[in-house]
Parts: sequence; C-alpha cells; structure tokens
Amino acid sequence: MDYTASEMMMVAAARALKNDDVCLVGIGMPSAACNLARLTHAPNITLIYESGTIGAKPYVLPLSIGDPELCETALTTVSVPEMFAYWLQGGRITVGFLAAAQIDRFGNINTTVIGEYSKPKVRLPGGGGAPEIASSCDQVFVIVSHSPRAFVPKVDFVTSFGFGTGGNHRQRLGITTTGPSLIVTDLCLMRPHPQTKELLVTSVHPSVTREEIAIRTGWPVQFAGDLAHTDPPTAGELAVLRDLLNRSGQAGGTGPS
Amino acid sequence: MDYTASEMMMVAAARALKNDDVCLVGIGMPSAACNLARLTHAPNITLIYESGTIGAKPYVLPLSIGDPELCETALTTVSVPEMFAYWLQGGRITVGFLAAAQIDRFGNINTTVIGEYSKPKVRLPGGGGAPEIASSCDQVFVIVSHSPRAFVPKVDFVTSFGFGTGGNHRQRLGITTTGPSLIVTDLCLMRPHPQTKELLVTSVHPSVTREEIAIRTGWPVQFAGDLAHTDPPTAGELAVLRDLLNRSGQAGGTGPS
Amino acid sequence: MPRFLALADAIAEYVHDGDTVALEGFTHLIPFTAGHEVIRQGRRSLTLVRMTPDLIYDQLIGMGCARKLIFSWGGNPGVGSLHRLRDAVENGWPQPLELEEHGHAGIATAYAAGAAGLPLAILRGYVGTDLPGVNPNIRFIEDPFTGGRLAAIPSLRPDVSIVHAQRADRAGNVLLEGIVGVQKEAVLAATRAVVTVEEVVDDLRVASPNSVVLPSWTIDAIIEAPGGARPSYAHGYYRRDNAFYTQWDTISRERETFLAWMGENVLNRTAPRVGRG
Amino acid sequence: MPRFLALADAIAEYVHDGDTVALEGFTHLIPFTAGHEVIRQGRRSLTLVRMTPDLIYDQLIGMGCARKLIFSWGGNPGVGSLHRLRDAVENGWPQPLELEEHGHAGIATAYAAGAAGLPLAILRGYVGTDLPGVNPNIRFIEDPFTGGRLAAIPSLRPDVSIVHAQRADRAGNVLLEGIVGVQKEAVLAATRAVVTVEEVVDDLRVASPNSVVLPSWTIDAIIEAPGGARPSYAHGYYRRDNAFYTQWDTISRERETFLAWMGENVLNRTAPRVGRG
Repeated sequence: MDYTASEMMMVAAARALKNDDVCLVGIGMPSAACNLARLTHAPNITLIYESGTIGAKPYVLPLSIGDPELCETALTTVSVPEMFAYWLQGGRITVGFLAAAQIDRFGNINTTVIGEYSKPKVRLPGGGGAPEIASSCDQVFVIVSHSPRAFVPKVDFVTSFGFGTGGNHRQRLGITTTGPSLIVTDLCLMRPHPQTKELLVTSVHPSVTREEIAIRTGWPVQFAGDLAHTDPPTAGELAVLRDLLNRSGQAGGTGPS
Repeated sequence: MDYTASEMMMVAAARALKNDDVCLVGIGMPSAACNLARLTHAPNITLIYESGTIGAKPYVLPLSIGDPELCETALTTVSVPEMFAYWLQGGRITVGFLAAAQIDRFGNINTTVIGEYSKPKVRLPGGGGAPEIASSCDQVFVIVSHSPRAFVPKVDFVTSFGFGTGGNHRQRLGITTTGPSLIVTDLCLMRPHPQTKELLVTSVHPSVTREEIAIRTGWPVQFAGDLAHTDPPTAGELAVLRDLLNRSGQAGGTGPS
Repeated sequence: MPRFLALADAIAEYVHDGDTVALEGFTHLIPFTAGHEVIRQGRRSLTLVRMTPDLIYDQLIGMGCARKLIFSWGGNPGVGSLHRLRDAVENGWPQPLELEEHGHAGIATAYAAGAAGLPLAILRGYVGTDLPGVNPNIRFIEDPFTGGRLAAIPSLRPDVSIVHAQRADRAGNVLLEGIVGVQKEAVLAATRAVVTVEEVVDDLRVASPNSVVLPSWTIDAIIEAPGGARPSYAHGYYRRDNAFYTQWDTISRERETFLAWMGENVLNRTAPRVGRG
Repeated sequence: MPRFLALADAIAEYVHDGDTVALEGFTHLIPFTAGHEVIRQGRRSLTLVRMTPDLIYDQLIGMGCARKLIFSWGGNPGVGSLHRLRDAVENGWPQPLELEEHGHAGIATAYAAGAAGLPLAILRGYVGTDLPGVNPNIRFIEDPFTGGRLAAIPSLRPDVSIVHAQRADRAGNVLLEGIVGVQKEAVLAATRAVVTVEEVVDDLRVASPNSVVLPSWTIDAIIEAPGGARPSYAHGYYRRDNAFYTQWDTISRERETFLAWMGENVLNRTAPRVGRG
C-alpha cells in the first residue's frame, strides 16, 4: 500500500504513544499522531493542548491549538496560567511534543532564530511553551523532517534544552525529567544513547538507506547496534489517518507547524 | 427608640461604608453591618467573603463564611487561592473587617493566643485571613466589644499588624495600605491619630461617658479634640437591621465570631 | 483511572500512620464521612493539614489521631472554639499537638505551589506579625528586580489528600461546584488522592466548559458516599446543618461528652459498603 | 462601574502613545476590532505584550504602532510566520522592534503575579536555554528552604489591557467562557482595562457558579462590538475563520499587499458608533 513520508512519520509517532499517556500536543503532525493513537490502539489517551483544553477529543484536527473543536470536546478547559503551573510544571504530562527548526546531536532544539539573536537571518516564532515542555514533561517526542539544515552539529540558539553537551548534563542542571527520548523523522527514528545521550538512529523507515540518513544529518550520525526497521503503516493505520486528515481538510499535509 | 449596644455597633459600622466599597466581610457583626449598608445607603457595595464568593447578596446572614446562601447569591465564586492572590493581595479590597481578642493602642490585633505562644492560657482560633487582610486592604475596620481584657497596652501576640509601635512603622516595613482606620466598639468609635497613629476616641455613642470608656480601655485612652457624638440608630436603620437579623435566626445577637 | 472502592478499603490502603494528610474543604464539601473512617481505623501520628480545621479535625485530634497540625484558622465557624483542639494544645490531651501556624494566604498559596511543582510559595504577607517568630517555615527572600522583601514558605505536598465532591462519572472524572476552596490544589499537590462523592453517574453534567473538573488520572480512589459532607454541605444536594455546628460546642466542651458522642456516632458505626459506581 | 463607550472614544481615552498595552486572547476571543481602532488612531511607541502575538499584532507592528514586543511565540498558528513581525525584526521596517522574549510559562505566570500584586513571578523554567542570555529580565533566585534555583521574572503590569468577551450585563459585569487564556489575569494586572463584548444583555447567563466573570469594578470601559474577535472566534457566537488565517500568509508577505489590505480593510473603515448597552 502506498503512503507518504509524512504518513510514515505520523504513524510512527502514534505507535510510540500508550493508552495511559497524558500528552501535551502540538499543532500539525503531533496533533495528527496523537489523535491517530487515540482512534486506534490508545482510546483512553489524554490529549492536552496548551490553550488549556484537557482531554480534548477533536473529530477534526485543529488548525491552531485553540480551535473551538478542542474546547467543545474537552473534559474541561482551564486558564493558560493554570495549564502551565498545575499541569505542565506540576509534572502531570507524560509526553510532550516539540517541533524544531534545528536540532543538534544532543537533542537541543532551536525555534528562535537562524543566525545571531540580535541580527537574525531568519526570525522564527520563538519558544512558546517549548522551553518548559522540554524540561517538565516526563518525555519529549520531536517530529521533524530530516535535512542537514535541521539536523545541525550545534543549534544557533537553545530554545529548548535537550541533553546539553550530553552525558548527565540535564541532571547537573537539576532537571529530573527524561528529555527527548524519541525523534521521528521522514527517514528514521532516533533515540538518545543511554550514557552519552547522543541521538542514535534506532530504526530505519522502509526503503530508506543508511547513506541517505548520513547525508541528510549534519553530524557524523551513528546507528544503534540493534538497529531496527520500521514497519510500514498498516492498511488500518492509513485508513484511520487518511479519514482523519480528509475530514479535517488537511489531506494535502498538515501544513507548517 | 430602644436599641442594644450590638445594634449601635452594627449601625455605626454600616454607616462608615460607601456605595463603591469592596468589602472583605467577616462573620458575625461585620457581615450584619455590611449587609445593613447594602440594604440601606450603599445598594451597590460589593461584599466578598474569603470562601471565594464575590458580590454576595445574602438574604439571610450566613453562620459561616462559606454558607450556601453566599455562593447562591454571588456574582461569581472563585477558588480560595485565587481569592487570596488576585483579590486580596492584588489590592482589590477597599475595606477589610477584623475581629480581635486583643487590640492595642496602635491597632495591632491578637487572635492567636492569650499568654505565651508555646504554653498558652487560651488557644484562640488563629489568624485565618487576618494577617494579610490587615496588610492588603486599603483600610481595616475592627469591630470589638470594649473591655480592658480586649483593649490592652500591648497584645500578647501580633496576629495582624496595625501600626506597630506607631508613627510611620507601617511604611518602614514596606506596607503601603492605610491600616486600621476605624474601631467600632459598644461605647465609641476610635480612629488613629494622623501622626502618632495611637487610637483616639473620635465619637462617643449616646449615653456613654468618657469615664466609662477610660475605665474599659487598658491604656490611658485619649480623646480627639473634635470629639463627636454618635447619632443613635434611626428607626429606619433599626427596622432593616432587625428584619435582617430576625430572618437570619440571629435576633438574639450574631453569636461569637 | 482511579479505583472505585468501598470507604473502609480506600482508607485502609491510602492513609497510613505517620502520613501528612489533608482533608480539605472550605466550609463546603468537608469530607466528614472519610474522616470518620480514619478515626474508626485508628490512624496515629498523622500530620494534619488544613486551612480551616473544623469539626472533623477537632474529632481527629480528640481521638488521638494527630501529632501535628499545619493550619491557619482553627475554630468552629460562627460559633467559637474547637474545644478538642484547644484541649490538645493547652493541656496535651489526649496527646500534645505540635502546631505549624500560617495565615490563610500562606496555606492557600503553599497548596497552589505544591500543585505547581514548586518547592516554595512567595507572597506579600506576615510582615510585622509574630508568626515568623514561632514558625521557622516562614522566611523572607529578596526580589532580585526591586530589592523588596517577600515572604516565602515551603510548598505543601501532602502524602494523601482527601476531598468530597458532588459527583464522578464512571470513568472517574470528578466535578466540584460552588465554593471550591483549595480542593483542586490539595488533590494536585498530593502524592495520593482519595475522593468521596455524592453520586457516581453516567453523565457528569458539567455546566460550563470552565467548570472545576478533576480528570480521572489525577485521582487514586473514588468512593460513593452520599451525604459524605454532612454536617457541612454539598451545593446542589443538601444544605449546611448549622444547628449541629452550634450543638458541637456543647458536645465537645468536655472530654466525656465528646467521647460518648464519638462512640455512639462514629466508632459504633461501620462505613457503608457501597459497591462500585 | 465601567463606562459603556463607543470604540473610538474608549481607545482615545484609555490607550496613549508610549503605553504598555496587552491585547490578550489565546487563539480564542482575540480583540481584533479594538486593535484595528488603535491602528486607525495612529498610536505610536507602544510596548505590546502578548503570549501569542498573532495577526492583530502583525498588523499593529506593520503599521508602525510598536517600538517593543514582550512575547513568547510570534507566529501564525498552524500556518507559519508573521511576516510583518519578521520584517520589523530582520529589516527594521517600518521601524526597529525591540524584543523581550520569554516562554509561555514565563509570561503566563508573570501576568498571574501582576494580578496578584507581586513584583515577580517564580517558575521552574528557562534552565539550560539561551533565553536568559538575551533577556536580562530572566534571573534566578535561591529557594531558602532547599537551596534549589528557580527562575524569576518581573511581573507584568500593563498600562492598559484590552480583551474581548462574550457578553456584559448592564451593570458592567463580564462573562468569559471557553478557552479563557490569560485574559482575566491581564485585566487584573493592568492599570486600566477595556473590554469589547459580543453583546450587552440584561442577564449574563452564567452557567456555573464557577464561571469566569470579571466584576464590573475591575473594568474601566465596555464596548459592544459584535464580531469583535473576527477572524478569531467567540465560543457560542461564531467560529474561527481558519481560511483567513491561511490567507494572511499571502496578504502579509509583501509590504505593498499588506499596506493595501490595511488601507482597504482597516484605515478606510470607521469604528461602529455603537450606543451604550
């Protein structure tokens, strides 16, 4: 069955979610992945959008994190200060999703500027909830298209702290959460090495080569010893995902996030 | 027209309230006084009880600060942390009411212990909202029966800071609000001296003598130069107040607060 | 997803000797039924936390369950003293009671800080009072921007918080309505959360998208306990028994009448074995 | 009691050149109509505050109203960049824009601290990021109890906050419902508060005792402005115009198309002179 690279990404991210996860969902692919999980193997997963909607069950995917669909289907909607204080900082989220304009070999993320902060080549939207999502959620999943522009040796600006310079850098800063535990790209899955925390390729998507991954990664990327091969999307997964995207008017993709 | 000393106190306190005041109301006489004001000259006064009820318009006086009558008649009911953060500490209250087991010549109040803290003769209920009501409301009104046991030269414990040792002690501590501006007793009204902040008798209730006030005050009490005489309750005030107390089942008094 | 348990089983499993326990409720929704079961099961050496320890704390203290009280106002609202609390503090009966005393603003913000995963709460408070002199957990910090001083207190993180609410749905989501006090914060600040409810229903009947709802995954155990807040009240269900609050002054004034009342009304009753919702 | 004013009069009176202004709204209830009047009246040198500066801030910046932006996420949600914001930051057009940049958690808690009368907010945040290096208003304090470090930022106290809400009653009390964002905090933190509403009604129709209501005495001016949040939305009134958010990407990409659109759709319109409610 044919599928797109985006579909593979959303399906792979969805598979990593569990029925008892409490997810802080970003817009675009994370939202598609989380709702795909909810509509397949994880019916009781809790989806939270940083607009304050807790337990949202959108029938159509939202364009923004505050679309009416989210509030209307949520268990409850809290204020934004409460969302960040009691729910995110309070340690209630198991998985937070982040996007990245740049991500480095230790999972540090830049969504602030390309170039110098004071005289940027490209001014990006900025951190939003990301800096504290990166430090307060049990785990962080990053969904990002694989290119040397995105996978850089060193990010221009650390918007969201991953593993810093690696090893126990997180713990040394007093951060007690796991950090970025899964990177989903259009080519592969990456996970941090247990000790060094360098991102390793742990699973290669169907018909992707190691060379392709190496070329499209801006540092000498390493592969896990027990490298896996990602199962292609099943017909069932694709049917549910496409139905979801279609009824959301996002069949052509989920738009830039 | 006959009236009791309690009625005189409630009427005198009510008269001091204005139509645009936002009051943090205590139970007992403060609640009676505030609602009397609302039912007479101050129909738009805002009554807030620290249980979180904002704009309560109780038909019967509550026994506790969280009676159903308050929530059912309030404009809105907020959580208790919000009440203390946004509404009290946020500086939204113009008049806070306090009771006192002891009050000294500089308006400092004790509701914690009689005797030593570690081995009290009488353990009182404690501060509750009072310590921050005393510092965060624009003004504080104190309603207390006049006796040497209550009006002491020095309180056993400063639960709520009035003017400390007098003068600009409040300002020196960084407190920007006015402090206790009116003490209503069964004998008189007291207000702080503009400079020294010592409580002076400013108005004597009908048929009360200076000697009686002096005897029932535990320090050499001073009288204002322009000493006034409190007008007795009017027939209209008494009718409204008695009707309120009667329908609240509190005609015999408002109970201990 | 919380477990739907009988009251006796929930208290046995989630409340242990020596725990720091908050049975919260601000006049409204006070978890009396749950507190009575704690007494029946004879818990000891509890550190009780509450803004407004009222009759149920007077009962817990008088029955010897508590070694410490963290509080801000310990009275019978609108009536007067808590005689059992006073007897413990003034005379050490039935055992001494250590006090950690705050103002309402302090406890409320300390629960909120606990819910927010912060180690401390800051507030404009306590200035000029004698409370910092008797409570080493009230300190002052400097604002790095203005140089001003602010009070700081440790956040509250009870081992277990017990609250009463109007209702739960069968998935275990809980609705609180009316005077909601600090119950949400107490639940979110606690390691374990036990909730008694008036009823377990198919439809939570949430009036507003912004109604106060505790999601199922924030709660460990739910007990259907109709009337579980009496003699306090449950907005929409029954009203406050103000007469009993007044009577308690007489019942609790002397040790003997207190013990007799507790024997008859608490110890000799068994917790209703309500099945799951 | 707030004054019921026409939009032009309210903006003229309450928003001044050089003010720190927050037009808040988190995707929902964004006060577009009020923002357009600020543009029409040609306000200058504003410090704009907002968690999520979106299209209305792109318009204010592109029309030269702002000299500084305090923010945490400046994009077109689900679409991409704010081109006018980028042009100001990257190229100084139509004038340079100073940035004070935070995360959402920081701004949200700074508004809450402002509402609570605190000079600063504390949070677990910013650790390991480059934000403290570019924003001197992010500092760290030591917890006196645990010795741990916490981020500290000054509280936000706008000169004026402008929000849009569902409705006001004739006494001037305001109901917000649905995604309520930080609007209550922004109003309570501000020196002056201006509220546009979908309608002014006899009965506020509050669904729950715990609904989000701003009492009349917290607000300076109320303007009846039906559709005042379009192209964002008002829960219970109309839905988000997602298509316009997508079109804005094209309209705003070039200075000329932007200016033409603003001329036609904002400058050449006059604020509706709605009478009092």
